Amino acid sequence: MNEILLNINNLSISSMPEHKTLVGSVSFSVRRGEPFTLIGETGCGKTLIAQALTGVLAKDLSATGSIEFDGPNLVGLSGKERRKLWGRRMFLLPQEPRLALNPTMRVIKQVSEVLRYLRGQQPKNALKNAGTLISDLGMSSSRDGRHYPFRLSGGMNQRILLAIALATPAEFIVADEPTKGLDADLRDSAVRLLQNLVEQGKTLLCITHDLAVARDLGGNIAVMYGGYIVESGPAEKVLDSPVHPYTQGLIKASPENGMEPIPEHVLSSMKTAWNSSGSRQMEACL
Amino acid sequence: MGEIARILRTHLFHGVAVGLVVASLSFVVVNLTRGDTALEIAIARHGTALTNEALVEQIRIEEKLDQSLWIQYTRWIGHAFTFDLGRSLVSKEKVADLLWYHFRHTLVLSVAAMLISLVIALPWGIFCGIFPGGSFDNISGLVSSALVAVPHFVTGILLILALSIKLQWLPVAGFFTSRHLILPAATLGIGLAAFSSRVVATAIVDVRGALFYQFARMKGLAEARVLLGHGIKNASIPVITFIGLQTAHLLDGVVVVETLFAWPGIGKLILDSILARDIPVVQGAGLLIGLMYVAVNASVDLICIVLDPCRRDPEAIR
Amino acid sequence: MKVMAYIPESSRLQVATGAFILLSVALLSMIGPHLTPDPSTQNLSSVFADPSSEYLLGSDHLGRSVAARLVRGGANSLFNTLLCVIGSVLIGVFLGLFSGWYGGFIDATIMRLVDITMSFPGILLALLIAGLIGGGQIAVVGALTITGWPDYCRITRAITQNVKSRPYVEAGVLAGFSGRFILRKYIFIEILPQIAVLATLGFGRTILNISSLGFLGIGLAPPEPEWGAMIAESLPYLRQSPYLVLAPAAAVSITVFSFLLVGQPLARALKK
Amino acid sequence: MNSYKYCIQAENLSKSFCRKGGKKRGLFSGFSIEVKPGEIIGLSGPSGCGKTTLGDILLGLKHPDTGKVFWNGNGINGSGKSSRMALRPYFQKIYQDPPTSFPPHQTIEEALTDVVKNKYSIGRKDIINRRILAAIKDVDLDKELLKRYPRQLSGGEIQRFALSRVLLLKPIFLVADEPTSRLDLSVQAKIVRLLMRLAKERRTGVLFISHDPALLRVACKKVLSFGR
Repeated sequence: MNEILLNINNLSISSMPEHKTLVGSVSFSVRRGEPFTLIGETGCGKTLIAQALTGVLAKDLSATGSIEFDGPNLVGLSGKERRKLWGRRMFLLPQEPRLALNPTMRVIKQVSEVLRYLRGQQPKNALKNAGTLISDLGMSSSRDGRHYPFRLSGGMNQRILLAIALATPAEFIVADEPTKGLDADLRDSAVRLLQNLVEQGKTLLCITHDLAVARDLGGNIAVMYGGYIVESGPAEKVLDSPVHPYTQGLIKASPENGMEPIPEHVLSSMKTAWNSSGSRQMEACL
Repeated sequence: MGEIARILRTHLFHGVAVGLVVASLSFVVVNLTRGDTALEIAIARHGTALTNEALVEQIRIEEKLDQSLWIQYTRWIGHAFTFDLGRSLVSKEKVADLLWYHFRHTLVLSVAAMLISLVIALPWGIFCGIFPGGSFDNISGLVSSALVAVPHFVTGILLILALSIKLQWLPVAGFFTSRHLILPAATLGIGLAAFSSRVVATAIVDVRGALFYQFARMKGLAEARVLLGHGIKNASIPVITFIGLQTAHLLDGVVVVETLFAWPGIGKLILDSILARDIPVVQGAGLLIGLMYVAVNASVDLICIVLDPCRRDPEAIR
Repeated sequence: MKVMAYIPESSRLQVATGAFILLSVALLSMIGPHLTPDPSTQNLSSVFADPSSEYLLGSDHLGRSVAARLVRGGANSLFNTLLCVIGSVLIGVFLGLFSGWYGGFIDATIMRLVDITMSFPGILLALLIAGLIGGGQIAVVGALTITGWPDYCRITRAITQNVKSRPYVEAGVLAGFSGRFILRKYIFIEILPQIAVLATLGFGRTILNISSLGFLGIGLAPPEPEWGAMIAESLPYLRQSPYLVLAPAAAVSITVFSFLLVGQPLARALKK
Repeated sequence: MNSYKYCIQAENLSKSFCRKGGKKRGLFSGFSIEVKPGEIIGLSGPSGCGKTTLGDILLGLKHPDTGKVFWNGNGINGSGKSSRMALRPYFQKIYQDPPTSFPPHQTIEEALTDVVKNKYSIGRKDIINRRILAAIKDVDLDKELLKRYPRQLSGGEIQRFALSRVLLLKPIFLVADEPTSRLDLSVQAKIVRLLMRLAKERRTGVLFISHDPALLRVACKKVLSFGR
């Protein structure tokens, strides 16, 4: 079991018909048991990378370069082989929790289902374990567990998703924008839940536009803009003493640090450097 | 449970409203329009040759047609609520018995048609749903539009031409043996199947494209487990709603098919009684068809409530 | 047209063929009646005649020219369907706008009315009205309009309510736009495409209903030719000359089919 | 506009709404506020605690259960309907979800032209264009974007166009209902700074609604909070 769980080098994603590069050549690696956060604003390509990793990239997009997941390179694998990894080795937490849950099935059953079919537990046993998983996340399994997804709030549905993540044997969890659309206090509890995942021995790759989440999760981070990684390294180092002007601008732009807009010259200089994938059309298209 | 009570209340209200509208409509329309009802009935009973002034007057008094319209109307409404629908002006039979006899035949025909339509539509729809966009899917789209475009009676005629006349397999019309049931039921069934197969296909395509379906795959479940556990139940809700609505619209087709195949159902009864201006039968049959229609709509709503928890709960955050 | 852009490549051909058939049917029923002899003159000497120069498509059991009756029947069906659809659309859209925009009590009453009308089998109502009045154009058109308007009303109400709740309408109100301006600029523009598609499909359904009523003997007052009635008339002669039945049957089916060919892809395109 | 001491005042406003189940739930009561021209007041609180409803009451879109609202000195509740209509365009709002704050089937230029035509009832194209260009220069957007439909623009760009639409109406008071909650950090910083500059320059009173206390501390002089 080698130290590096995931090793990506010069992965690039482009749209098939007109070959527009959406993600330039990106390289980073994730160590087992250590969280990694991909930071970037809308249209920087971070969600595309998450989809490429887990093999759910849209049909009209193509990925090149190498994604070594615990050894083998996933880029060449067929859909069927990629699917074997789902739930068993890796797991993608989607953005909208309520839409990701089956509207006509009680939430506790959607958790116990994984225990039954992936961990081979008996139905009664699986239900009991699912109940404990849900109550560990601060919900009452008897009352909330029996509800349907539409009866639960956004935050509660998200906890069900995390319970499912814990239920799966997968060791590598990709969380796509876990704090999107959440209030300040709900955001803190969501981050605590992610930390809970890491403590349970899962390796977490978090995709977010929220700097505070990166700081709280720790581990390594990579800052992306216009489909390229502009800076990466340990969370404290990058956030406290950023090297790249864009990262500095991004940090100063958050309300806690005075909310200074990123100076125009910083953005324009980066755009000229990667004119093939200027952020202009990407910002509009996402 | 509040939701179910509310549904029952609204449909009960519809039932009463439909009943009243049918009764009053046929009453008002007949009496206000041309022709003297008593004369029409005399002709219907004894043929034009024997009808003379005295006979018409005798019928008018006998059937109390001379009383003011308002009294006749209230008398009928009063009876309707006590389920005494009066007697047919033409054959003097009790309307209730007439209705029951004809209703049973329509029931047999409708059930047979529903079964045939399901037998055709479900496999066809499911296949198109699982392999969307393929050549089979496009062709069956056109075929189903064609079948929908062809009126019931034309399908019936084509079947008669093919099966009864050319191949001599089946009797043309009438109601004696079960073999007589095949043609009318098939005619109705094909018409229904055309549309429901498309609904089944779209329902499956929508469900398999939904985010929760993709997520179920991501959980590591095998495709069969995902289809059974998550697909079927969610796809069945729109299908059952449509099939329910379709049973309601079945009544429209029944009238036409029963006339074409001389099938002694409720549709044929109401048509003949309208042409013979036999008001009590028209009112009775209209009332029954209206209430059947409402009953089917109500049961469809209830089935949907049971199947779709989201509708069962008014507080649901859509 | 702009809408064509929305339709995917594959069904563009389908819409084109549908539209072509429709145009030819409409053209035929407009010009036809003038070219063919009078449809109701009987000529008992040449009964069941084969197609010839005099009778383009042969003659029926009373020696009347089938071609003339087909074309005149087409004109009748299309014209009356047009009346029904226009009537249903006007009533439906007007009441739908009213109940969608004002809501509250008005909305509740209109919706009750819609529910009652919709909880009624269409043909039965048409049968009752048309049958008891003894058929005739007004009765048939009236009956089918009464059963037709609720669909348009519900769609219009749904769109009006949806658009009314959107921020740009409130921003318009704050900027001082009048209710009429908002209705015209924001709501009508969303309603028209939906209503157009619904009307296309509704057209096909109404032709079906008219010919069914004709078949049941309650259509336009005979001897005015009508496809459904023609089928019913020549049914007894099905064995010896099935052609007399098949011609009007084909006419109805093809016309309705072409409406579906045009309507269904448009409906799918709008759903996206 | 005669510049009254406060662009908007409201005394002990209260509002409750009844849920489908008929239970009445109080949102807020005894709430008072005064906003001077050019001043930005913050309003924070968890989602669903009635912040938007209060904004609508101040703009006369909804009626309070108790309490009165004064626009530039004259009351707008109850009988004051005529004065409210006259002052209507001076009290504006920008929205949380930029893509739906502009009609989808019109280009931005057409939408802004409607606003100018309606407010100043001018017909001449050149005068209208001049005003629109001036307004979009204030929010530093270039005129090529005017030809685009809302779906072809990013959230940040549409929100700035919404601001330019408000500027065209020369508002006295503006409710900013979570204007940047759906935008990225850098875009949010740009828009909030822009809003602060315009409020000071145009002496417009602003009620800034947000669930992010840190944002309000930077943007607003005073922050009121709706806690449940």
